[in-house]
Amino acid sequence: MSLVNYLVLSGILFAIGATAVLLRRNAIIALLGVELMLNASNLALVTFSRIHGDLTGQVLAFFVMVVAAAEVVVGLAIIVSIFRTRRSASVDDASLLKS
Amino acid sequence: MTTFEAPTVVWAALLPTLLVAGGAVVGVLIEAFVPRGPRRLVQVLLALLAVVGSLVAVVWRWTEVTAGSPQHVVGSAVVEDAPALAAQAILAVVGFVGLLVIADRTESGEGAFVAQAAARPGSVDEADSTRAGLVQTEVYPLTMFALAGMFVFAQANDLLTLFIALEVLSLPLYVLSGLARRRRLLSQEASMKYFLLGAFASAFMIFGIALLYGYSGDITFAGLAQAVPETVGMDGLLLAGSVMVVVALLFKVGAVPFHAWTPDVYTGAPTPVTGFMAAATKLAAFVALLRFVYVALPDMSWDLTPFFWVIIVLTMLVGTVVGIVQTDVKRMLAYSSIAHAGFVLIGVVALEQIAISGVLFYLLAYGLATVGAFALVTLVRERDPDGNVTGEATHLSQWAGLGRRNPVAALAMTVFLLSFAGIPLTGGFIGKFAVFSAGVAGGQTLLVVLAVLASAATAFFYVRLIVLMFFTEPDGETVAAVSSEGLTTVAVAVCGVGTLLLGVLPGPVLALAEQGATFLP
Amino acid sequence: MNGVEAMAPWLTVLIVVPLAAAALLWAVPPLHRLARPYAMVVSLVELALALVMLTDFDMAAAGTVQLTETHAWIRQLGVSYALGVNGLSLALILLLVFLVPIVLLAAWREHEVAADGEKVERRQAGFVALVLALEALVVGVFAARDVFLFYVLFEAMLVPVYFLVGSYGGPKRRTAALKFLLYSLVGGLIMLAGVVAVYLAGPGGEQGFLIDSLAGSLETSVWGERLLFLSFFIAFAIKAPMWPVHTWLPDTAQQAPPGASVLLVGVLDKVGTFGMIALCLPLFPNAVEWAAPVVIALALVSIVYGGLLAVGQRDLMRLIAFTSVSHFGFIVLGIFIRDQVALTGAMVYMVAHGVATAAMFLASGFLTRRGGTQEIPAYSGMQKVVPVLAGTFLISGLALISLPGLSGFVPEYLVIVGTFRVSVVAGVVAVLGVIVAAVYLLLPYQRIFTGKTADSLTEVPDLGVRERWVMVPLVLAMLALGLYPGPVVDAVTPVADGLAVEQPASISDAAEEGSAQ
Amino acid sequence: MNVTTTGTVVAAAAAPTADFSNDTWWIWVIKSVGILVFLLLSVLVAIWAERKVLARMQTRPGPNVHGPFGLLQSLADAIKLLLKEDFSIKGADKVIYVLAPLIAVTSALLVMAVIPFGPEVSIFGVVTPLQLTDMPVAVLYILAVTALGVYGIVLGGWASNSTYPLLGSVRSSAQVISYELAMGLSLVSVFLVSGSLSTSQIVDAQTQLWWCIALAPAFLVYLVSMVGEVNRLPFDLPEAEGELVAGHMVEYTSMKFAWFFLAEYINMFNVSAVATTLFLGGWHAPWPLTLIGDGVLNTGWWPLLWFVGKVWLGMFFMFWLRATLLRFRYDQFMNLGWKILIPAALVWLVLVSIVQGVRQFAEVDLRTMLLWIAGIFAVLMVVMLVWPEKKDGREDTAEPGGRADVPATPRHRTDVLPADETFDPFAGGYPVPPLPGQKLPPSPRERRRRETSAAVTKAGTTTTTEKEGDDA
Amino acid sequence: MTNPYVPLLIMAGVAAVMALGGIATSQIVGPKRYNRVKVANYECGIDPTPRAAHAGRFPVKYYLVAMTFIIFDIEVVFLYPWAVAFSELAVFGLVAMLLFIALITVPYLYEWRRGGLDWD
Repeated sequence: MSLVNYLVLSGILFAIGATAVLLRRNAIIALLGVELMLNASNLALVTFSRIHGDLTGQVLAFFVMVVAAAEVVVGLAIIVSIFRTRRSASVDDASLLKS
Repeated sequence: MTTFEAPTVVWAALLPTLLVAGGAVVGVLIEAFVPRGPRRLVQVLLALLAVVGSLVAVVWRWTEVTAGSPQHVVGSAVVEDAPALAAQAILAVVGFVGLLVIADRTESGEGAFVAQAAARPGSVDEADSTRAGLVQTEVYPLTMFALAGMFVFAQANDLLTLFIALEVLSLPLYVLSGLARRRRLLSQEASMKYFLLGAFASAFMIFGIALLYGYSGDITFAGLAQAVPETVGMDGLLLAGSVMVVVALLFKVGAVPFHAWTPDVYTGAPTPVTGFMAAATKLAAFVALLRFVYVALPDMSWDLTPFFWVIIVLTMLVGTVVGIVQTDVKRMLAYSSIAHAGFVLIGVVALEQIAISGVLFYLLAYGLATVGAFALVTLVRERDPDGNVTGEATHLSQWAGLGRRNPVAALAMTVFLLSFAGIPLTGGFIGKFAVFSAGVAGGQTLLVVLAVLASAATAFFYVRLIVLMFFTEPDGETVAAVSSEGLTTVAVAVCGVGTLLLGVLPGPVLALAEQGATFLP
Repeated sequence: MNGVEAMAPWLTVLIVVPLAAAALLWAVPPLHRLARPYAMVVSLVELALALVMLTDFDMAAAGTVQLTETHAWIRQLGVSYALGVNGLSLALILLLVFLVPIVLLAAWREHEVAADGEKVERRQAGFVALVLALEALVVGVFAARDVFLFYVLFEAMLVPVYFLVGSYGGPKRRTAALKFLLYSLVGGLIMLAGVVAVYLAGPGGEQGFLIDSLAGSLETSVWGERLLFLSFFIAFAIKAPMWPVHTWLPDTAQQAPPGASVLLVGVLDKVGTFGMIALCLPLFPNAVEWAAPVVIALALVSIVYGGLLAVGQRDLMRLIAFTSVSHFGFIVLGIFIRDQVALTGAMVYMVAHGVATAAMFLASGFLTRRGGTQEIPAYSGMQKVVPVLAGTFLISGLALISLPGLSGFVPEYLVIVGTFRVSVVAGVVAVLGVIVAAVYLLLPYQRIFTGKTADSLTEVPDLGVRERWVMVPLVLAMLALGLYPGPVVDAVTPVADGLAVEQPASISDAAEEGSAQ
Repeated sequence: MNVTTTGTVVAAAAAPTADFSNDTWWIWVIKSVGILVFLLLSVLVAIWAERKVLARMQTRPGPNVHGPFGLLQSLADAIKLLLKEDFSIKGADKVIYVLAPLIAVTSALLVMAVIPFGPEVSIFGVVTPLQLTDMPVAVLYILAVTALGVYGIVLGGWASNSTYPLLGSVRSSAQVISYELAMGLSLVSVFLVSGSLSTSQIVDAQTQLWWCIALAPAFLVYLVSMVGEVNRLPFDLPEAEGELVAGHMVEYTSMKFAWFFLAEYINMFNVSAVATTLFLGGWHAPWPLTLIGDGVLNTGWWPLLWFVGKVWLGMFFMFWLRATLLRFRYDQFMNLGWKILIPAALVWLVLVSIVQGVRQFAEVDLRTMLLWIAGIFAVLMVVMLVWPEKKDGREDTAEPGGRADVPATPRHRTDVLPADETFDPFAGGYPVPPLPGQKLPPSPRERRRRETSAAVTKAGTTTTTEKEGDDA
Repeated sequence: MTNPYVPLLIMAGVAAVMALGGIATSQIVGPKRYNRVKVANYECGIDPTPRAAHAGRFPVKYYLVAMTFIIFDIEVVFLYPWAVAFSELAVFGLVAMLLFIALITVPYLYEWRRGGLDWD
């Protein structure tokens, strides 16, 4: 199986994630979309790492995981705190700032 | 099979960053072990000390670097060169004043931050904790972490460090945005929007990094630059990758069309945080952007220039046009910051070495004025019918007649606004001048002309606020300028004097900035 | 620099004294009660200093830049703190320091009512402080020998004017101040682009902004020079209100307090024409040549259009503002017709118009203070009630429309003679402007001062002692300039000679002709 | 594809020692099916054994009807489950509802794939290790697959769209992830000393010394967290029948339920097998036996016996625990995981790494080092002995900084309320227990009783006179 | 050397077939009798709580546990490769990892002291 297929897959996943962030109105889903994007990047990194035959890409992927984890933690904290107030995680409901 | 070689770490060169980051870590421990009573005092002292210490360290490193040569610090991940140190120095200054404003509780005895962030807005819990006088002292370590991230962001020399630093500076800011004492819902909403869009942007960055790594097989800027002329046939990868990384940086900078968060977050976040964030993040992001474009992509300029052109024109246009119709001070300043981003970007596309010093100077002037302006916003408060001082009076009309009631505050605000507008004898003017002249030197004359027109238009909304403050009768006694505990006063004074000094005697600072006008690849 | 070093830094002293005085006044509240005498003393000291400086100035070499001071300011940007005066700038500086005490005296009794929340003393102190600050900045502009410094001061002087208009003006002062500021800012920022480009096109270095090092050494394409010229010219055209960018002036003049109007129209707007002479002509000679026809056309339009609009004004201050548009048309015409005589005329015109228009504004200010309105139809038959005021008004007006023997005549004559030597058509149109001038001045005089006195105005007093003392120096100056313009003409002729080298016609003949009449 | 070709330091150092080069596809199938059959049979036996062991420990007979010693009891149960109606409830999210038990059981079954059952043997003439497969990240694979198993539980609870299962699954996932941390940390020291994540190499590294002895603290942490991982008593909170009926399995019947049930028991085997592999020397024969015949018992099919024996030892340990211990309260349980096991594992890890570092990178004699360690340890113990005990766990409770003088709203918050506020035993109309810092008011009944008893004693001395008086 | 993941796939296939087969068998051999109560949620005889999964509220502690877990799990992820490559990374690796552990301990202590690990 050609390694390019992995790249295509990662591109598709990234696009799906981006679409989810942009189109889905639920903050949790948007967060998941971001995570999908990050993991798509991981896939691309690991594939490139294999193509180039060095470890840098894998190391990068490790760091991306860390960042993804940190983002989830911070993001969930923020979303949960909003959810507890509003009983809704919809991005559209959060519209006080629309001018 | 490769054998592992430990990278050489120049600890002395890391000292500024380590001081700030260490301050943050100690801050967390203080949060855990120091009893609540003296906690705030200890935190404030620690934070200020750490920032001052790092400033001293930066100065020391500056003398070393300008005397000797710039160097790579941790392998080739982090670089210590003059622009990085200059940026760190500015960050330390801005961070110091920012912290002063953050720490101030004003005469009303309550800071800008929520008593207990975990409490649900409007709940009994919240009322209890507010009444009990609790304070969320986590603000200080968080600010320090953000500052540490910015320190590294300015000296990141490979894509990984760039990404990590981006996250280290962003994540605390997401949280800080949600900690406003008043208008909690707005604040939380700002925090969420900032987070979602910020995470989106960083996902873009990492995918871009993946593509660039795939293109060059290297993640250092120098390696990338080397690979650009050598590699054949994967230009799509390179172009897409670099655009994605640049987009993420532009997001931090607040350039259109990646600006959507700016007005909301500036409005919703606690005002001291807004000031700090606006000034410091922009600086760090611009230095990183400059380094990325100048060091990693020097051969890409032809491909990227049209992209930057569109961004710059849009940024200036949106910043000015939308800014004109704003009725809220914080929103207005947000759009002004967007417009300023457009101006500074001209320095980025100039691709001239003098642009680096110009951008640094511009951002120093802008940073001082921004922190000062937002510091003043924290002081202008509403009053309820009983005469109690409540939240900030951010509607423009509420600022009417401030010049009568509080001439000093109004005058300081005027200085900052004039600096934003680029009126001579303020720092903003010299900054604009430096950046625009770099732009003309880099052959971007048309952009500079557009920028000049745009800054004339932005002047309109600054001047309008001045008109309101000085030439309009105040309506009733619903607005009052509270006096600070002293910290904000100091901050405003520092910013004001700094802004004027930069305008009248910019020579020494420009000389320093010029020493730092070359990036080490 | 080709100038002569001064014995003492007179120009810096002239800038620092009022600026420091203003800062002191702002910073020391106890001084507020004494603001008016304090400022008067300062302005008189300033006048004295200027006169002392005059002794240091070598009139024989009025064409060269003298009393120079040069210090590096922002080395990195090639900016220097360079001051120096030639005959023209000296004349304008003297005009300014001469007018400031008069303005202060004229405004002695103004601003005695403050809005709520503000003390009267503070308000008055603010006024005089702003006037002093403005004085310092304008002296600086006239003396600047560095493009950057010129630009900085050019922009900075907006701020005090803005506050003068915005805080002390009429009911619509806010809009007027905003309009003024925005027009000036737009012009200034366009100029900024030019300033940047000039440096890059010039020789560069640590003194790359000096006018003298830039003049003749710009390396640009033909179109580059034209664009640079335009960026400067637009700013100056806005400042010296030329049609079609004059629209801010009537509004501002209408709303500004008379004292501010005097400084604004009498001196400040001269910065525009001064800039054309001091920057555009030496820096972009080819572009000036290229643009001259269009500029002359615009100047002619200004002359006629300003005059015609002035005729139709109901508001006295607007009327004067429109006359100024017309007069500035003459000045610009003189500058761009590329004739030595006309250029000399334009320079003298700047001084003469400054005095005359100041007198006109102040007289009108006294009148409107008595009548409580600026509407011309509200007045009639005032001559019987306030004869002295009517007299000064008439004298100022006649000086303004260039009656022989008064200040306006010589320069206008010189400009028209010079114009005719170059272009008959332009000369004819200019003469047309002179005729219109008679209408726009005599008509309001007739309406206001002749006929039956309005009932409400029969009791108003004539000019008081203070007000007479305001008018006396002005009337004397107008007479002096009309009867003995020699010194001023001598001062500026070498400057004009230096700028218009390709026209070897004898300027002194024309000047003598003018002074003889 | 060779993993080591990636040119990595890590992969090369950690390559498995077991040699699978002879394997063919049918060997794989045989091994796979063998493992599955082994697991299924073991579960049947384990269920019977558990009931029997429990019964013995509680001095009752246990299953004894079906077959000899009731051996066929579990088989009967299995057939019964198979024949029950398999319905899904109305509100369920159908796909996930069915998927959940499948995930649970599949991931449970897959763990054993990388566990070495023994050294190389000959199957139908092919020399191959008694292990399906191995890779440089085998233990990571185990952790990954077990983590996948949590999805079975969570999704099962969620898809049922019912209260008890949802609560059970949330609890269960919280529990599993909490204990997974301690478990993961305890394993690091094993990798550190073995220098590999490959199971075969870890087993190989224990030829001389079993890690349960060398790394005893880590082994202890692992033992505790392993019980937590598989939701067994005393940590069976997710399916605490008294509170949650049966946790995530409430809404499952027939085979779907059977798979969940099976997965649990297989997981028990899995964790025992992992403990065996990582700590108990894997298939190595225990000490005295290794002396027999120059280690002949460590070759051929013999090790399978030791391996199975050790796994059953682990199983018995868990039966024993179930018979002995009571269920933890949830907060106790969480405290144990977060505040004891994780720090203990961390401290142990740091110690091991330092010792290992000193041994490898510095020229220090092992004896002196051990002496040093002992000294430091002793000092630490003394310090801990002298350290004053904290009176109250909550730091916010009685701190002077908070403005305790400000009256709070009438709601009980320990960090806001002053500690000595009077306790209202009927706040909100219900009888409530006292919060920390509050004291129960003296019971009225108690007082009455005291009075009565006082009266009685008094009566002992004075009644007569009173009576006399009354009578009088 | 063959790919070590192929046997895994085979085993996963066999296991999945077995699991699916079990459910299929019970579908075939089991009885089918509809009963309205049988397919309702189990709620101890009370009417089922509506929408347990969608609007249900959980103690915020569960989120806290999840978040803390993520942080420590990442720590573990970093520890594994380090442990394996311990001797190659030598002193540098040891010092770096001790620093890393120390830095992770700081928030852990913070959370502990601020009550983040208490469950009540």
